[in-house]
Amino acid sequence: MEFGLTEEQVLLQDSVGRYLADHASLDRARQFADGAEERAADVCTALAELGVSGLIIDEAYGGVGLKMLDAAIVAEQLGGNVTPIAFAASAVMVPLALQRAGSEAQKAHWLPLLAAGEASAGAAVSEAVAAREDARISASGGTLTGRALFVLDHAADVYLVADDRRKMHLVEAKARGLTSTRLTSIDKTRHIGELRFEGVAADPLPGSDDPAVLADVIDAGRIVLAADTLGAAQNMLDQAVAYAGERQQFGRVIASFQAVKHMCAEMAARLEPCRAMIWYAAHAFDEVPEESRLTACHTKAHLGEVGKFVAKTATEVHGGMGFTDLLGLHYWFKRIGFNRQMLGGPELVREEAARLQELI
Amino acid sequence: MEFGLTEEQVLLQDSVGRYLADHASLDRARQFADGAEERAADVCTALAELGVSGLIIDEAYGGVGLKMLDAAIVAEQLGGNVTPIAFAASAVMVPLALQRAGSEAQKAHWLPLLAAGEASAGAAVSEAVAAREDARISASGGTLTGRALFVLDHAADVYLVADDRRKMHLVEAKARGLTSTRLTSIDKTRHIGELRFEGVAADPLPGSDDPAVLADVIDAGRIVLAADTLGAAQNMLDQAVAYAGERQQFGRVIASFQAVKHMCAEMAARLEPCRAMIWYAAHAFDEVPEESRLTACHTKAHLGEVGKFVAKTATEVHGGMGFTDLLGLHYWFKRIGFNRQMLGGPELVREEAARLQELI
Amino acid sequence: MDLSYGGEYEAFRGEVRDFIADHASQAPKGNGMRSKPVLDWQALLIEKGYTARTIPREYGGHGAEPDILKSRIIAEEFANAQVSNGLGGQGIQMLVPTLLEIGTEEQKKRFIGPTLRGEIVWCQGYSEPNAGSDLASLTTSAVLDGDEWVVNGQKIWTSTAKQADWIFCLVRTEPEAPKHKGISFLLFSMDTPGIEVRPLKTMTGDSTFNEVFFTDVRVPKQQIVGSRGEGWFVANSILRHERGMLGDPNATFSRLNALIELMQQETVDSRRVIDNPVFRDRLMQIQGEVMAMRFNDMRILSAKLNNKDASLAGMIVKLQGTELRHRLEGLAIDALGELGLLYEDSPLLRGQGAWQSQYMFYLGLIIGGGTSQIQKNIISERGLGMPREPKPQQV
Amino acid sequence: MDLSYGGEYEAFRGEVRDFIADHASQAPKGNGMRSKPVLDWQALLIEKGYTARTIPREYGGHGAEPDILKSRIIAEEFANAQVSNGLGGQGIQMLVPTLLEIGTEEQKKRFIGPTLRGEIVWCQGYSEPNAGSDLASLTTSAVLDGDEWVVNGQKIWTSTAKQADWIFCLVRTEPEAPKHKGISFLLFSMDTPGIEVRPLKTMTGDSTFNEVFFTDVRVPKQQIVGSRGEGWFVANSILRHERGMLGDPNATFSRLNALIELMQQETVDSRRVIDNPVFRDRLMQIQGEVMAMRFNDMRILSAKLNNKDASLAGMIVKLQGTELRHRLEGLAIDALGELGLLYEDSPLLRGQGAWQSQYMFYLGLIIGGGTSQIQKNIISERGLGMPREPKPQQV
Repeated sequence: MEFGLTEEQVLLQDSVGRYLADHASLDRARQFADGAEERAADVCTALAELGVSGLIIDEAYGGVGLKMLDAAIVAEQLGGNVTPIAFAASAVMVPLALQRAGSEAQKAHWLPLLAAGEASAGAAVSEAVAAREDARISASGGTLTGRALFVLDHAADVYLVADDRRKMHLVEAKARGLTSTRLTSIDKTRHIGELRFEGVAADPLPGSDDPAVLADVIDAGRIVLAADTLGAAQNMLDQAVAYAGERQQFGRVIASFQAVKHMCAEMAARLEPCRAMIWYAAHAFDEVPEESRLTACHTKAHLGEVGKFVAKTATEVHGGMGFTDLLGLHYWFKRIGFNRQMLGGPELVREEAARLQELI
Repeated sequence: MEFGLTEEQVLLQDSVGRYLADHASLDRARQFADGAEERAADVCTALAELGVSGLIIDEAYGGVGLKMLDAAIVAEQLGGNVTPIAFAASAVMVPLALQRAGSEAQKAHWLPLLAAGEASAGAAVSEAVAAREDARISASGGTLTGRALFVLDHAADVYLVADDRRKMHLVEAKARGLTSTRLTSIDKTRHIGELRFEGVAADPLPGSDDPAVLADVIDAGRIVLAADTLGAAQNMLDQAVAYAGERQQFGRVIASFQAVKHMCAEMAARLEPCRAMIWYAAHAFDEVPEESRLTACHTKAHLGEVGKFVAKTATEVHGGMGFTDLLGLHYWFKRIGFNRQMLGGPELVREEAARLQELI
Repeated sequence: MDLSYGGEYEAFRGEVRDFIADHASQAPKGNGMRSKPVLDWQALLIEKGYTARTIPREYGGHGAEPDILKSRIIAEEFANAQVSNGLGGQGIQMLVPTLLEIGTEEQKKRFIGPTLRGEIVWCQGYSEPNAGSDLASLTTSAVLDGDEWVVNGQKIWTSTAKQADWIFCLVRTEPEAPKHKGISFLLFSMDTPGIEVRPLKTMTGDSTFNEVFFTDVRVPKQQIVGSRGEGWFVANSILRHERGMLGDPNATFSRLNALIELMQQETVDSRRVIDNPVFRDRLMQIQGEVMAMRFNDMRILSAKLNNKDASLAGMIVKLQGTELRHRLEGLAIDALGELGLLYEDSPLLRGQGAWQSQYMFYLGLIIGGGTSQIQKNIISERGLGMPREPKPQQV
Repeated sequence: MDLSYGGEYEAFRGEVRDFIADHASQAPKGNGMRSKPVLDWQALLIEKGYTARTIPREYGGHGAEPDILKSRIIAEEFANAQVSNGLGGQGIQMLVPTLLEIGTEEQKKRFIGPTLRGEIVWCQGYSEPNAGSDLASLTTSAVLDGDEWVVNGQKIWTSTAKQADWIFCLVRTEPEAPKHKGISFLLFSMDTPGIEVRPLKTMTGDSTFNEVFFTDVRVPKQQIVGSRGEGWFVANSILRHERGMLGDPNATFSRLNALIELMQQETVDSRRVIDNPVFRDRLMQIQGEVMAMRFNDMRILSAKLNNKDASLAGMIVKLQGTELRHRLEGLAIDALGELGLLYEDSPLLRGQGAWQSQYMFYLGLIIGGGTSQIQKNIISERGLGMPREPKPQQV
């Protein structure tokens, strides 16, 4: 028995973490955000070389062939470094959908491009999470019509689009009749957007007649967003402890005040079990199907709540400096806020958890 | 403008408070609880002499003719001293019902007895708050049949009983066909119970065809229970501050530890606005009808939440001693718990608040 | 309990309403400074006694007797009508009362009138990067050199520094004295050579605040308020006043109503958000707390009026009010789902993005103006009489 | 990630199951001590290695090699089958490991066997009325008089003091030494003259605990464990072990399932409580937290097994686990409405009143075994490396 990471996983964690610390620190995220860049090409290329973009793609298609726990480990690093890169949809949800439900032609075309970091993919699935009355996609005669909101990893080359019967399609960004609009969010390190379809030719995923595939894709996205929050919140806590150890007020470091110590202790106490939860949820996704969906829901909701608490509390520990742009602490704050709401906020996801257990 | 108590009200507060401190302290409550006494006759008599039992009864019927704010002031004192006396139903809800909806004969018979403390009254209205499937009272041909649960100020001489059409009746404890059972609760300072009616002759309140009267009676009870919580929670906070100022650990009084100070500060910060809220809710009950019901709901719910927080936190400040029976702190803890649940817990009452505003 | 303001006051309320009805069209919109409509409106309000009401006429005010209820009525009526009730800012709210209390006659004559009329705009130089909660440890120095103070150091959290003509500033003049007794309160022009203002961007993305750097800034000796070394006491009495204003329950009440409207309008899965019982329950919890804070506010007003003690009720307002407001804005974000993430100029943005920006801004206010930790120290020590933390042993 | 225990262990699990299936009928019900079925069952479990597993045979144990997974499997299987896994109590859980580590050979021989077999029942004398969080300031004294210690003072929170044959007790033997260095660890019979036990009633109404008073209690000199003045270090290593057991997520998981059942059964206003979305959402929140704590527990087990560091994961269990359990019991009370108030032998009582008694008992556990405040000190200092509070200046 080993509840934890393998040596290979620790290596993956370290190699991604080291690259990000050295080459994609806060300054790079800031530059991306301020310039409203579409794509941090340098970061994408380097991470592709480390295997990040092809992480869960089969080796046959140029990927590394790893699993959800590996994706969660990487997501944690990305969240911890507020890395400006498309990952949840581009490297996890869309490859997963293709591998589970794509035709051989779809896989052969897109997976190698995604694995190599030569193309990126977005996920337009929010209607399946929570429908907005003016956003609905209908499929008819090989084309899509309607509107998709809150597309994850927007500004992509290809989109995975779920229609109103929970069937999935691929649509290229350059397709005729497709209009794409950026939706600026608080989190400037990842893009979301809106897609409008006017009879756009779409390529359906043949295996997606089974609605469980879309549910799996959403579960995977939720685990990855939750893992991103784990990394971001851990980083905020670490920053808070470090800052409190340096900042002097009233003639002593503020880390020696019981109030500050207890704020940090509460953060640690709530955050530490989240690490085991992420590990288990990711592991269950691949290995314990009967627990997978419920665990994914609870993990998404619980990390949303703990993340919110840590984001606020760590900012408070930093005092006024936490509120400024100088330290950039708010990049983590906003990243956690983004992860909380995307693919379903805590209340919504908990309702799903209750439904899964037939408590509703 | 004067948002606060009049000189007369301060006098009332002081005289009741002084009597309770001198003659009905914790020891008396303990004795009552341990002996499972039906009635603390000494306390009842003395408080009747101070006008407590006839507080809101018209002078014409032997009462003092005061209003809900005065009742709230007294309730606060009773909660603060965990006084073992029937008040919410006996001195407020039932006299109010009689005065608003009773016949002249009913008033002339019962009000002077209640005012003098020679009779006590219970309220069987929980079905109108939240119905339990096996508890329902139906009226037919001048008799009542069915079952009432959670009767407030049980072990009374007369009961106010609301039937399933929200009409109210008086039933004497000694009526034929009435069975009465004590329901032991965590709070041993006040009695609740169950009544079973098998064709019991009842005396309907003629004015209670208007269902607003029952709603007013419940509002009044809620304000009084909330005021009781205010007094109990304030007392717990005061005890916590005093205890922390005496208790030494690690070579200093624990009141000098920031963690303990902040626990007390949080209690004070949440509790202090509750005082103004109680005053306003009680005042609005008599004087601002358009705000009365919503304010009563929110006051009941909010005091329930703040009370729960203070009860837990003040116990924690006391350390192990708070958990023992030695200091008797748990009498206040349980009193607050009782007030929270009776006549509707916070969630239920907030739902009513939403309904009142047509948000449901 | 008497919640009426009484006949005299209701008559006064009528006058105010009439004035507003007659003159609202002249009132400036927005927060501009120094424009002619703004200055004219300010002059009219002073004349009528609707601003600078109790400041003596000789210093440019209206010269009325203090009357808390009349002040409250004026505030209420202008707020209800959404008409500007005159210029605010730290000069008018903080410096003028200070000068009235301890300024020299010459300082009063020179500064109060122009400040009230909007001719001099002030900024405040208190906080420093290393003196936040522990303000008394500030290190910006002022050394007397002939007839001038020479100021060096840095301030932070200075709002309106870009617009201000003058600054009132805490500086250390007695480096040998105990830290609370070495501080003085100086006034000087922002045009003095050696001052650099750098905008300070915050997490909201705005730059409401600035950093201000002083390099050999020379200030005439007599531009000190109070005596040398008294600056801490001068500043502190007013700080308390400022803290009372943070977390105003009436502003929160307006936001609550906007939130209720929002939750009735937005739909998710074809259901109005307000019809989601979990969000509705959170809304009702917040409504109850807002109600409690509004009644608490009435109690404080009444206590002031009737010289009763409600000091604890006042002490908790900043702590409770800012946390409550932060939670309220946070509920809106949650209730909006993914829509709640949108910001700045995004399409589909709700409420101009204010739910997010206020959520963050109120986190800033939980920290600023005395952090929640400092507030709890104050409540426990001054409100509950608990002992101060023992001083640490020197290591 | 490998959650299987592996073939060897699954075989072992099979053995345990078989044993239980074959012998469960002999297992005693309830918590009785000293009855023949209890002692026989204990003897059988020791023989099979299902209790006292790793304690050497020469001291009365089973003498197996330590194996965390086997211990876990035994615990799991006996718990699942709801069959007694042998005697517990502070003698077996706390004293025996202490004696094994630092007892003299004679002490080991004399006490361990009878304790394991249930022939000697122990109680623990640590806390005092004025030494709770600050246990090291205890004042119960033991003065050497010839060949005997003379013990005077008072202990509190002593469970099973009425039933116990012996006590292991911390006493101050070196009044001149620094407070942590003046304490010794004594063993003595509860029959010794001068001991009075008074039941200590708690808020739950039960008297699980006692106060124990010592008046000139004479204890043979050699009944000390470790050296004079070493008692603090003897006791402290075991205390940490005890704290880890409070807040066990598996017990909370069972309670959660009972709560789900309760909420499906109870109705208010003709609606099942589980159909109230506000209560259901609170239930789901708690379920998520229980899940996180269970996974955390698996991580701790695995870390022990593989010699990895998960010390922070372990350090937070008591704080989080007791608070979570308290909130869980509190939800049941709220969900029951007025029914949730009923207690003791009341008609209509749900769950034998356990929702209320556990709600209170877990508040006691939040306080006991190191209050939440002390836990947070430990987490911040040992877990996060933050500095200790500076010592106060002597006044």
